[in-house]
Amino acid sequence: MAPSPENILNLDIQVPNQTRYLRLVGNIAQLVAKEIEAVAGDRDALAYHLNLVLTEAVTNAIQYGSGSHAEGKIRIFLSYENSDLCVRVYDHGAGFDLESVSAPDDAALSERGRGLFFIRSLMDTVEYRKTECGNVLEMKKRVA
Amino acid sequence: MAPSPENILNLDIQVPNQTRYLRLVGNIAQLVAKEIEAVAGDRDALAYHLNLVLTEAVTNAIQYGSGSHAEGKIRIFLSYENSDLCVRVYDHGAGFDLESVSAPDDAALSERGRGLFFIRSLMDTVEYRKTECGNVLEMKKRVA
Amino acid sequence: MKIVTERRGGKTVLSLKEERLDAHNSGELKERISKLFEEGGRDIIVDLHEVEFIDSSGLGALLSGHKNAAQRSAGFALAGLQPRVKSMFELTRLQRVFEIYPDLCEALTG
Amino acid sequence: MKIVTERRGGKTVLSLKEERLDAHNSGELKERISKLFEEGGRDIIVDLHEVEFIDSSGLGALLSGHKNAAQRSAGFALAGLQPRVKSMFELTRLQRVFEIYPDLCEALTG
Ligand SMILES: Nc1ncnc2c1ncn2[C@@H]1O[C@H](COP(=O)(O)OP(=O)(O)O)[C@@H](O)[C@H]1O
Ligand SMILES: Nc1ncnc2c1ncn2[C@@H]1O[C@H](COP(=O)(O)OP(=O)(O)O)[C@@H](O)[C@H]1O
Repeated sequence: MAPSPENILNLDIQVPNQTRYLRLVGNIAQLVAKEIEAVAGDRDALAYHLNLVLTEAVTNAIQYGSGSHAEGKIRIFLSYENSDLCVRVYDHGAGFDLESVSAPDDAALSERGRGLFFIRSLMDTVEYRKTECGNVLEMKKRVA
Repeated sequence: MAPSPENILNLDIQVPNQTRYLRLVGNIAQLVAKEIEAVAGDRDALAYHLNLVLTEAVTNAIQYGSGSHAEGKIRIFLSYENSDLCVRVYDHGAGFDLESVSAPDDAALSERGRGLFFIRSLMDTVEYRKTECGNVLEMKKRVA
Repeated sequence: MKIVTERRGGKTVLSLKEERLDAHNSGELKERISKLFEEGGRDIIVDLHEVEFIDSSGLGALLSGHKNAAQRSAGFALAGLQPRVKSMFELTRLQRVFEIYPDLCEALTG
Repeated sequence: MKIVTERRGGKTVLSLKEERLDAHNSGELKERISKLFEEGGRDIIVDLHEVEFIDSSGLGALLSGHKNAAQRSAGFALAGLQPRVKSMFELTRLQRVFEIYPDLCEALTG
């Protein structure tokens, strides 16, 4: 199908870099997922997954990404266009090499390291790069 | 209290100009209200009121404000800073004179004309003006 | 919009199965009510107990039903308003206009 | 975070009264569990039936309890996982690590 303007949603959100706002951000993502027309599969599953992915990415931005440019805020960008979901979470920390982060070792029972695992498992593509607005973790998923 | 960055929330939302997105926009406003720290009074009442105000303003933008610049989208801006809530809804129609809209006549039992009445009753200040980004209905409320 | 229509005790009950009554579905509600009157409906009760949110267009749709009933000297009542929904009737002073019952049971016997 | 702690049938039950278990409250849960073990707790059940959402930090807090119990040869079980919450254990293969019961009743007798 050709892109139609009816299918375009954009959200640009800024919240304080505090974990108490994770719920707000996650729940907004959940509402968006529930409103998406095209979802062929389980709409509630997508809602949970998007909530989780945003929660994990924003948690990382709060924990590792609050450098001097942070001004105490986290910026999140969420868009849906023609069946493509795109989520971006910005941070102002030192950055990291996404490719070098491997899946958690099942045997080790580590208490950490499952955030990016969830993100990679639930989204189609994940990228991390430096931009003029800070580092950005970009996560995409086709939901048609 | 002095403004603290911890209290700053910003949401910039674009949705298709269709009534089916009223629920999404209203529910997002409701989530924001529930997350606001400073609410002294009834947090659930504020959540309903903010949901209603956004619903009414976006309905008007869809019904009266879809001019040639509209591109089929409605833009909503929501911010909370230092106990001040500010909501802006943009439209691209011919505009109107807000001051000339009077309260509904109780005796007439008109089916219309209660949208701006709700907005005025539930917010502290309401303004409508032309800007470079289109007409904007700006509604403010102090929630401390 | 999801509406369940039933005959109960000689009256027609419309139960709204929606959390929101807003400009997206109020037009349809208005049509449904007006069609019932056209088809000879004499006593209509709208059960709102599942409705958590109502806006000005929702109030407008219900007012349309009220006026329609008045013209035909028919009955039109509302039942099961949640507190927040009720407060919107109060703010617009429409609680004095409508026949409002706490719940469907009282609307059927009242 | 809201947690109700009770002794039942010789075990300690922690009922989480939160819809979300995420980085905002998982640190506190971890502390609470670890304190219970320090105070001599032998059999801990975490009742998750009100939890609708869990993230990786929530799983981490529970894993910390599990490892703590293993070190002390104490019991540590989970009960009442909602389907979505359960699927997060499955995705991370942690359902094989934890002792998981459908509900609190089975956890107490199991
Ligand atoms: N925004 C970020 N900035 C810097 N480092 C990050 C960022 N996000 C993730 N990381 C790094 O990747 C690692 C794995 O992240 P994750 O899978 O979310 O698990 P956890 O945060 O529990 O360690 C982190 O420990 C951290 O070193
Ligand atoms: N964004 C807008 N652009 C143009 N006219 C508007 C706009 N918003 C409101 N109006 C005008 O103000 C009137 C009153 O609006 P409102 O109180 O919301 O009631 P209703 O939309 O039911 O008529 C409308 O009938 C319309 O003429």
